[in-house]
Formats: sequence, structure tokens, C-alpha cells
Amino acid sequence: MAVYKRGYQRYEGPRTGTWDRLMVLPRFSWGQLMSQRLVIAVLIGAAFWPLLCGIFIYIANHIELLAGFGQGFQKFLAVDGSFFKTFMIVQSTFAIGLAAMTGPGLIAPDLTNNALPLYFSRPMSRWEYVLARMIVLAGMLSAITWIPGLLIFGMQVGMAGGDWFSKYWNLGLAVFLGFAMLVILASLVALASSAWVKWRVVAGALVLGFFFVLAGAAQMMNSIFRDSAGSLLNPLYLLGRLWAAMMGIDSPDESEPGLWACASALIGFCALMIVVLERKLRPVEVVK
Amino acid sequence: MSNEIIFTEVSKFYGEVLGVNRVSLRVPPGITSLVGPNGSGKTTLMNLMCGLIHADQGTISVRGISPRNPEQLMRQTGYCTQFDAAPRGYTGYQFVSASLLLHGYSPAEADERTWRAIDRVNLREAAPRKVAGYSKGMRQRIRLAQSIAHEPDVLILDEPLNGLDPLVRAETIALFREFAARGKHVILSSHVLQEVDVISDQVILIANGSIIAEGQIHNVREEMTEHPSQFLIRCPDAAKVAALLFAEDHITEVRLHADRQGLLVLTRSRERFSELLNQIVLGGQNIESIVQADANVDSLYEYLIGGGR
Amino acid sequence: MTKLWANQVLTIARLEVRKAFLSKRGLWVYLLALFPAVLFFGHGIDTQWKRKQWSQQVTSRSLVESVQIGERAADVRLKLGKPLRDFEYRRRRDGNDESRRMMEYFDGQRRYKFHFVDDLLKDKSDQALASLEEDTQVFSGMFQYFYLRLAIFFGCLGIFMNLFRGEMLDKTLHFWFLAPVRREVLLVGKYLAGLVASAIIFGGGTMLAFFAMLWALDPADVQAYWQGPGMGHLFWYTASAMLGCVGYGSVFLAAGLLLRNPIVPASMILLWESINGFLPAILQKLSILYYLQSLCPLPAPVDKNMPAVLRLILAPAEPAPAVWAVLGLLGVTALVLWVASQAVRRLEVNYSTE
Amino acid sequence: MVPVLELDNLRVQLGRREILKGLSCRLGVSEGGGRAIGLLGPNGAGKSTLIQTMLGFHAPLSGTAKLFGFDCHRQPKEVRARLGYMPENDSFIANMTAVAFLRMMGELSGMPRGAALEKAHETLFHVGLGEARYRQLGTYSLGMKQMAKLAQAIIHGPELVILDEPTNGLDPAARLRMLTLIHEIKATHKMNVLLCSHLLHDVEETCDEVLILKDGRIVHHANLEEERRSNRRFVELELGGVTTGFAAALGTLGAAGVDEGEGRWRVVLPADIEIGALWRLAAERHLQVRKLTYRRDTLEEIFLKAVGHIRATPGDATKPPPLPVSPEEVTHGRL
Repeated sequence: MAVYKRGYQRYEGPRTGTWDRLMVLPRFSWGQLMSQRLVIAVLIGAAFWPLLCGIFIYIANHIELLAGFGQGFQKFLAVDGSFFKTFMIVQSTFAIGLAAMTGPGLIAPDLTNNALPLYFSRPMSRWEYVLARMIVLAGMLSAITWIPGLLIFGMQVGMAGGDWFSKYWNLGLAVFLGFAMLVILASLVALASSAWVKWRVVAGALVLGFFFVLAGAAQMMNSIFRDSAGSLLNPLYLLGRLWAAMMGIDSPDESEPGLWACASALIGFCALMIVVLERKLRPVEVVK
Repeated sequence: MSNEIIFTEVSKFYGEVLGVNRVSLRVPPGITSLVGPNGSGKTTLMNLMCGLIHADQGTISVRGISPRNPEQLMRQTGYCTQFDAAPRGYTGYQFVSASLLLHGYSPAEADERTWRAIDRVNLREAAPRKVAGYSKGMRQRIRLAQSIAHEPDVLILDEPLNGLDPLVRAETIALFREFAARGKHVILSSHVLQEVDVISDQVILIANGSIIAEGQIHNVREEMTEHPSQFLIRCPDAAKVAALLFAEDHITEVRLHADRQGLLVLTRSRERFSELLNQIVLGGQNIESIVQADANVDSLYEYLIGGGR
Repeated sequence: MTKLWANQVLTIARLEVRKAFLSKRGLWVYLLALFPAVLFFGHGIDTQWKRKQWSQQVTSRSLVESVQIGERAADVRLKLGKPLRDFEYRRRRDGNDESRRMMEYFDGQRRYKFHFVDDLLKDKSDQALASLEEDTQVFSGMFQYFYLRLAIFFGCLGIFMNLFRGEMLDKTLHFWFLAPVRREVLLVGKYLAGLVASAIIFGGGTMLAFFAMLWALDPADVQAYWQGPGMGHLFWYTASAMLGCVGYGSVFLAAGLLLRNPIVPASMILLWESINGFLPAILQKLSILYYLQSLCPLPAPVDKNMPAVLRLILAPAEPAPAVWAVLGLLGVTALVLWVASQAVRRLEVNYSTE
Repeated sequence: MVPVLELDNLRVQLGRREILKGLSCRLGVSEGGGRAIGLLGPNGAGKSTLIQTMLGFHAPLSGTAKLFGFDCHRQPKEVRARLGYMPENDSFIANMTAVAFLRMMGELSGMPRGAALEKAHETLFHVGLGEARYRQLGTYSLGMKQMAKLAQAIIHGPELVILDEPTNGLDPAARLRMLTLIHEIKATHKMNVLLCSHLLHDVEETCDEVLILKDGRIVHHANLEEERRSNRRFVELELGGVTTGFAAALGTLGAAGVDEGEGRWRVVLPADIEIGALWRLAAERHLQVRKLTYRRDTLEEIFLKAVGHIRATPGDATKPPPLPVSPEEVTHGRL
């Protein structure tokens, strides 16, 4: 009878490449996030509005169902730029809510119990860590933004046929790019606020603050200066302007800030978030 | 005004978690060590003594003053806690002088006392730096300075030697001895048992929230008769010596060391065992070394708390 | 005995005030408090710069008012001469492209804007370059909507929550509990520190904003304003800001002692006070904001982009007389502080993880 | 043979203060098998800073630090792929179970998913967390968290395991388990160990060589076997019974003895006297011999000499020992 001394053996096997290692954190975080009831609730909640729009598109493409209604109603049914813009605006509030709820929960546990040295004593740079966390958030947010967006766009193209597509093909691109901008900005804000404020709950409030309090401050600036330069501080306004431009919807009157100003303000916000992450995400707190 | 610290039937639960359960103690002045595994209730007892937490039932009196009255209690008590943090942004100097100002000392006297306390733990050059930048050992020492700055009669220290390197540890022990010599209470918790054995006048063994043994190490040992004393002998011809030992009735167990050069002997009476050894040596056997394996607190701890051999 | 307590309260207050004022973490409170002052100051500079620029090209008022809707852009330009700003752009409005043009003129006091669509004057608008009456309205709106609800609310939340809850999370509360100080004395000392810090920051912020509003206006109007209601306005604005700190301060101090999570009480109070206007009268009296707003000299202008349907059911209760407002506030504060003192006596140092 | 760690005039500055002021040494040169290096020094000597510089957390002001020949600052990925790090303070993820935590850490170190899962269980059994491996780390006691930290440092079988104060704050039972584990890592699993601790007793039990730092400089680098010259002539004795006149009796044998109180004696035997003579002396005076051992320079004495607080370790002097080393002596020397 052979007695095996099977205890701990040193691991000598092959090592995985950088890309596989990068996907480790997302895999574990998604698993954890999906187990939270609140996250599932928000995801389901965020599915209603695309569903509604889908039904709207279905009706818009089958006019005969509405024989009884008058001509006026017909015009209201047009599936065009402004339809997709309203769709994106409503979905973005869900996206921001989800980012505020799940984003801080990603970095805060690593900061409160000082787990960063464990990550950075492994062959993983700080930016790979941030990228991995971004992938987690981007994955979650895309599930409720450009994925349903492209779905209903595809549905509309399927039903309305080739000529609609040739006229409005830029809407599909606008939905994808527009939401991509929102997802990147929301992820950066969520990660930066949880790196800045170690408490998860306050970081969530900070994310909501960033989007809504800034809007209030911008509006106040406009009323005091009696012009509209203040809107450059309002992230949702900036996104709205870029979406509208991409979709070819009417641009506002002359006193609103130009398109390039809006784009550069957005890039400014993203740069600010990256600077906060660079300063705050250190394996060891160096006290001067 | 009695000068003892008295616990009567004190118990404390954090919700469901057991802190201490029905503890009754009388602690005379001098150095007392609270020894027990992590989570046995050492810190709970100390927090109860200083009023940081309140007992669910039972009464506590520290030299006649109840912990519910921090104004008088903390004038005569200093507590060097296990908590690492100083208030945000404080430097070492501010950490000590702020608490002295709260005592009502004039700024001049507070300053003079602060520097005296800081010199006691020789942190003079680190005093102007922020406590947040201190290493673990230096934080330990600045906390010690804060707890002795107002010359308390009762000094309570939670794992004071944890994180200190040898030279600072020796100084700290000397400080405790000096306090105890002046008739004050020094109550410290620790599980670096080599020190506790050397410095404490009496020991309180605590496990799972209740007191197991209390008193002088040696007489606690005497009171526990059921565990025999244990000796480790090194001798060239172990087998022969073992045979000689078995002849005596007070020897309960002898175990041969792997290298056949050593014996582990359990005996019920230390005196008769020593005399026996003398005869064996006079009889021509050469015994190179003999060490009592369980005199210090380590083994006491093992017996009482570790479940014994 | 009370002399010792007083001494201890002052010592605690001095220690904590230094921390409240200088702590890096408290920086955003300054930002909140000084944001309106900075804006008004900027506005002042902007108007002065514009007045200097535009006064080189003054066209007489009668001439400007003689322009009628429908005139061609070239004719207007011929009549009025070179405009301050002549700006052409294209606008797409429901499908078709329009060429737009905008011209601005200045008559020394007011600025006139002419909007041309396809070269025909579509509409005229004019605005005073700087008018005290308008600015005071904007100030009152800013004070009641931004300052009371957001700045003072979140500022006090940050400062007063930090006094106990912050110390618990930093694991430093034991430093205070191990000092020979009664718990109530500690509470009063810390509350005083929070009060001094927030009152100075927000009272000062209000005054700064008030002066920043006035400095660029035309001196004669300002002088008349000072003779008239000016001084009273300044006093009541500052008083309501400071009383706001007193009220909100005590509420958040108590919340910091009783609850683990500061965001829950904050969002509840914020929600309660934002729907305040729509509640029945007696319920409206149950909020600190109501007393503060009734102290403000000018009623706040209703938010212009609030949807019409909401504006219908907005029924702000009749503001309470100033004396009642102050007494009501101090009464609420005393009650809340008493509850806090009971809580601080029972407070235990237990830094277990959240 | 490539040394485990090679420092070449390494200087590191944190904020305005220069912590490491030019360290040069070669550590852990060994033919095969694991080598345990002890890193010692008084508080604030720069131990943790040195470890963090090796991990690439701080950029050196000048000079280089090489691990297995790789530069810690310029090639952090290669260096970190070869080491496991157990930080000093509490460091865990509260809402993860031990198995999930270890699996993630293993995969982050480059192990494929299947292997990481196997090793996670294997390592947890090895460190004694077998039955608690499905519980969340937030519910672990201090000792169990230290074991979990050690587990994540060895799961991917690194060539060097860096342990920063592994036994700090552990009660005796947990400390014993930790020391046996460290010994096993070096001996059976052939992994090098860098142990940074201020508990000299632990370093003495596990390390082959010791590097002593003080104020950012290397004051001593020693191979423990050589340093600890067991001086056959130096004996420690504890007697029961009346010991008056025992010193004089020792004098007759030509041995010098010092009474340390409570029956504890320190004796230096002249070359020709055997240990048996002491027994006979004690037996004649009906004294009980409670303790009789050869006295070695404990690491504490080596440490105190290295940091310059005592002139020489007792074992050093060939002449009879100067006043024996006792806490009082150290204190006076210090103040």
C-alpha cells in the first residue's frame, strides 16, 4: 500500500499572458456584482425604457395598426434623431445611477483594508489595475446603454428598410459613440471619486454630485452672468450637445458655447479624473 | 479611598459577541500582566476600566472612582491604547500637549510636561513631524508619552511592547518598574511572554472572557498541583540515566530525545528530582545541562489555555 | 466647577476649530461658501470691461428704438452705423437651413440685440448693462436656492458630521474620551468649534457675495440702496446664513452621533426640504429651511424653467415673522442638542468595521 | 551563483527625508535550496522602505537594487513575477471568501484558472485555514488574517517570499505555527525567504543570515552560524536553596561567577574545568540545580552590539565577561 505525502507543492506550471491577467479582475468583479440584488434590480429597471421604445418603433413601422388616429399623430411617430436623443438621455440617467452604485464598490474595498500592496506586488502596473476596473464598469454600463440602443436601431432598420437606413445611418453610429463617451466618463468619475473618498457611500454621493450639483452650479452661473458660458461646467449638457451634433438635430441659438468648446470641456473632465487616480492610487501612502 | 482596582461580577457583550463574562478582580498596586490569546477579553477589560465602553452589568471602581465619571477618573489614569491613529494632522508634540491642555494645565506647564514625556520615550527629534508619518514603533512610543505625561497613579497599557525593538523595550520596562516602585498601578496586556515573565509582579490569565488564574506566577504554579513539573536534560548516555530515573516513584514520564542525547522528564516533586540528579551525577554520570521546561508563563499559558499536554 | 468646564470648552473649541479651518479635507467647504462671491465678482469685472468697450460706440436711444420689425439688415446697419457685434451663423430648424444674423448696439445704459432671419429683422430684445434691481433679485434667488439648500446644507454636513462620525471612522475618538472631560462638555466644545468655523465661513461668504454684487454697480444707485433697505438686507442675509449653520449644525451633529451612515439622514432632509413648497402649511413649518427663508428680506423668484404644471401647485406658506423664526430655530437646536448629549453619554468606542 | 538580493549604493528619499543612505551588499548567495535572510533594525531604520523599494513602490534616488539580477526599478514586472509579498499591516478584502481571494491572487500572478483553484485549496490547508476557507476574510481573527496573507504570498510558488513582521501581534500558538511554516517554506519547498521582524527570537529561529540596518545604513551583515560562537566556557545556572558562599566556592575552582538574584548565576569556567565540577559543588552544599545550560550570544546581544549599545557580546570577550548584560546596563548606556 503506497502512502502519498500530498501536501502543498510549489507551483512550477506555465504563466498566463498579460491579456488573460487583465481579465481576471473583471471576471471576479462581475461575478460579485451580479450577486447583489440591488444591481440586478437596476439592470432590470433600465430595461423598461428600451422595451418601450422598441414597441414605439414597432407601431411606427406598422401604421395600419393606427388607422383610427388622425394625421397629427402620424408626424409624432417619426423615428428620427430626436427620438434616439430622448432614448439616450433617459438611459444615461440609469447609467449614472448604476455607476454611482457599483463604481465605488469596486475600488473602496481595496482601499479601506489596504489591499493595494497585494495587487501591486504582482506583475501588474497601476494603469492595468485602473483599466481592469474600467472594463468592469464599462461592461455593466454598456449592458444598459449602447447594446439596447443598437438593438432598437437594428429593429428600426429591419422594419423601415434600406432607404431609411441610407438617410439615418449616422444615428446608429451616434448611438454607439455617444454612449461610449458617457460610459467612459461615468466610469472614470466613479473610480476617481472612490479613490479620492475612501468611504463607499460618500463616493457614490460624489458621483451623483458630479453630474447633478455641477449642473445646478452651471445654471446659477448662467443666471448671474446672464449668458450661457456656464453650461460648459455641466457634463450632461456637454454630452447632449455632442449627441445632437452627431445626430444632425438642430443646434441651439448663437449664444450657446461652440461644439469644440464642449468637446474640450469633456476631455478636460476626463483628464481631471485621470490626474486624481494617478495621485490617489498609490500602493503605499507616503506622508510628507 | 481604597487604592485597588476592583471588578465585581462584570460582564460585557458587544451585541452577541462575548467581551468578558462575570469577571471579579482585585488588583493591588504594582505591575500586573494581563495574558491571554487574541480576543480573550484583555482589551475589553482595559476599555471598561477607562470608561471607553460601559459594562452591561456589575460594578467597577478604579481607586474608588467609577469609570462613568471620566472627569476625575482620567485625571489619575493614563491609558496607552492599541488604536494606532492620532487625531487628523496632529504632530507628535501636539498629540501630547493637546491632552495636557484638556487637563487644565497652563500652556507653559503643558509645554514643559510634554517635552519631559517626549524625552522619556526619546522622540525629541521626531516630535515636530506628523504622527501619520511615524512608524509603528514610534506611534507606540508617542502614545506611551501621552499616557504618562500627566503623571497618573494608574497606568494602563494595551500591548505596550508590541512593535518595539529591543533597546526601546528595555527602556519601557525600566519605566514600568519605576512607576510600580512609586506605589502606582501598572496594568499591561501582552502575549510576548518572555517579557511578562520577567517584569510582572502578578499575572492574570484570561481566556474566552473569563479569568482562569490570578496571582504570582510561582504560587499560581504551586496551586496547580495536577500538572507535574517538566525538565529537559542533555546527557551523553541518556538511556542509562533514564533507567536510573524510572526507579523513583515521583517520576511520571520520561521521553528520549531523537538524538538519544536528551531526556524529557515529568516529575511530581521538583525537590526530590533535584536530589536524585545530584546522586546520579555523583554516581559518575555526566549531565551536560538541565532546563526546567515549564517554569515560565509560556508553559503556564499552554497548560491553562492551550489545553495542557 | 463651571469655570473649569468653561475653560475646557474653550480649549476643545480652539483645538477643533484649528482642525476644521485648516484641514485639507475641509477645502471643499471653502469652495462651496465662496463660489457665489467669486461669481458676482467676476460678473462685476465683466460689466466694467463691457462698459469700457461699448462706451466707444454709443448710439442714441431714440435712433435705436426707431427700428421696426421686418426691416432689412442692410438698412438697419445704414441707419444705426457699425454695431458692437455683427455675427452671422447658419441654424437648422425642423429640417430646413436658415441663415441667421445678430447685431448688438449700446445706448450708454442698455444693450439692444437685433435677430435677423434671412436678412429680415425677426425680434428685438434689450437688457440693462447693469441694474441694481435685477442683481438683487438674482442674489435673492441664488441665496435661497443655492446657498441655503446646497452650500450651507452640505457645508454643515461636512463640518459637523466630522466632529464625531469622522473621528469614529478615523479611529481617533478615544483621544477625546480619554481626556478628563465630561461627555457633555466635550459635546458643547465640539459644537461650538463647528459653529464658529461654519458661521465664519458661511456668514463671511454671504457678506463677500453681497459686496461683490454691489461693487461694480453705478455708485449713485448703490448709495441710494445703502440709505434704503441695503443695510437691513445685508444683516438679514448674514443672520439667516449663520442661523442656518446653527440649525443644520445641531441636526448633523446629532445625526453623526446616532447613525452610522451620514448619507441617509442628509438625503432624507434634502428630499423633505426640496418638496417643502408643495406641502400643506403646517408641515412646511416643520423644516429649518422654512424659518431661514422667512428671514430672507426678498422673496426668491420662482425658478423660470420650472415646468408650468408644477408652478400651479406651488403654495409657499406665508413666511413666519422674523422673531418667531429665530425663536423657532433656537428652540429646535436646543432640543436636538439635548438629544445629542444623551446619545454622547452612552456612546462607546467600538471601531468594528462598517 | 546569482545572489537573491544585490544592493549597489542604494539611496531612497521619501518626501524631504532621505531614508536609505547608500546600502551596498549581496544577500542570499547559496548553492541550491532556500535561503532565509533576516532584516533587522530599530524602529524607523528603513526596513519597510527597503522592502517597498524592492517591490518598485519607491523610485531610488541613486544606486540600484537587483533581485535575481533584475533591476527592481527598471524591470518591475520581471521582479514581481518572481516574488510573493506579505505586507506588515492588515491587508485583505473583507467581502471575499478565502478561496475566492486566493484564486484571484493566484490568477493575478499568472496562474491559469484551473491551477489557481487547486493551489488555493492546497495552500489554505497548508497554512491551517482548511476548515475556515469558505468563510469571508472580514470574519477572520487577526491570526487567521496573517495566515491568509502568508497564503497569498506563496500560492504561486515564487522564488522569493518577502515577509514583513509576520508574527507581529500573534499569540504564542499562532506564532509557533507561523514560524514552522516559514521554516518549511525555506527547507522543504526551497523558496528563499526575506524575513523582516523586530522579534529577534523569531529571526534567530528561522534565518541563515542577518542584515542589520540603523538610520538607513547597513551596520552589520552576518551569517548567523559563525556569529553565534557557542562558547563552551560560558554557563548559565539556576539554584534552589541557600546560595551564600557559592561565589567563593566557585573561586576555588578558578571560575568567575556573578549572582543575578533569585538563584540565577552566570559562570565562566576556566578551560580545564568540566561541567561536572559544578554539580559536585552544588551537591555538597545541598543546592537544587534547577537550570544548567551553555550560554550562547543571543541575537539580541549581537543586535545590541551592532547598533552600538553595548561594547561587546559576552561570548566575544576571551577575558571574563564584563558586567553581564542586563536591562539596567542597557538603560544607563542609553539615557
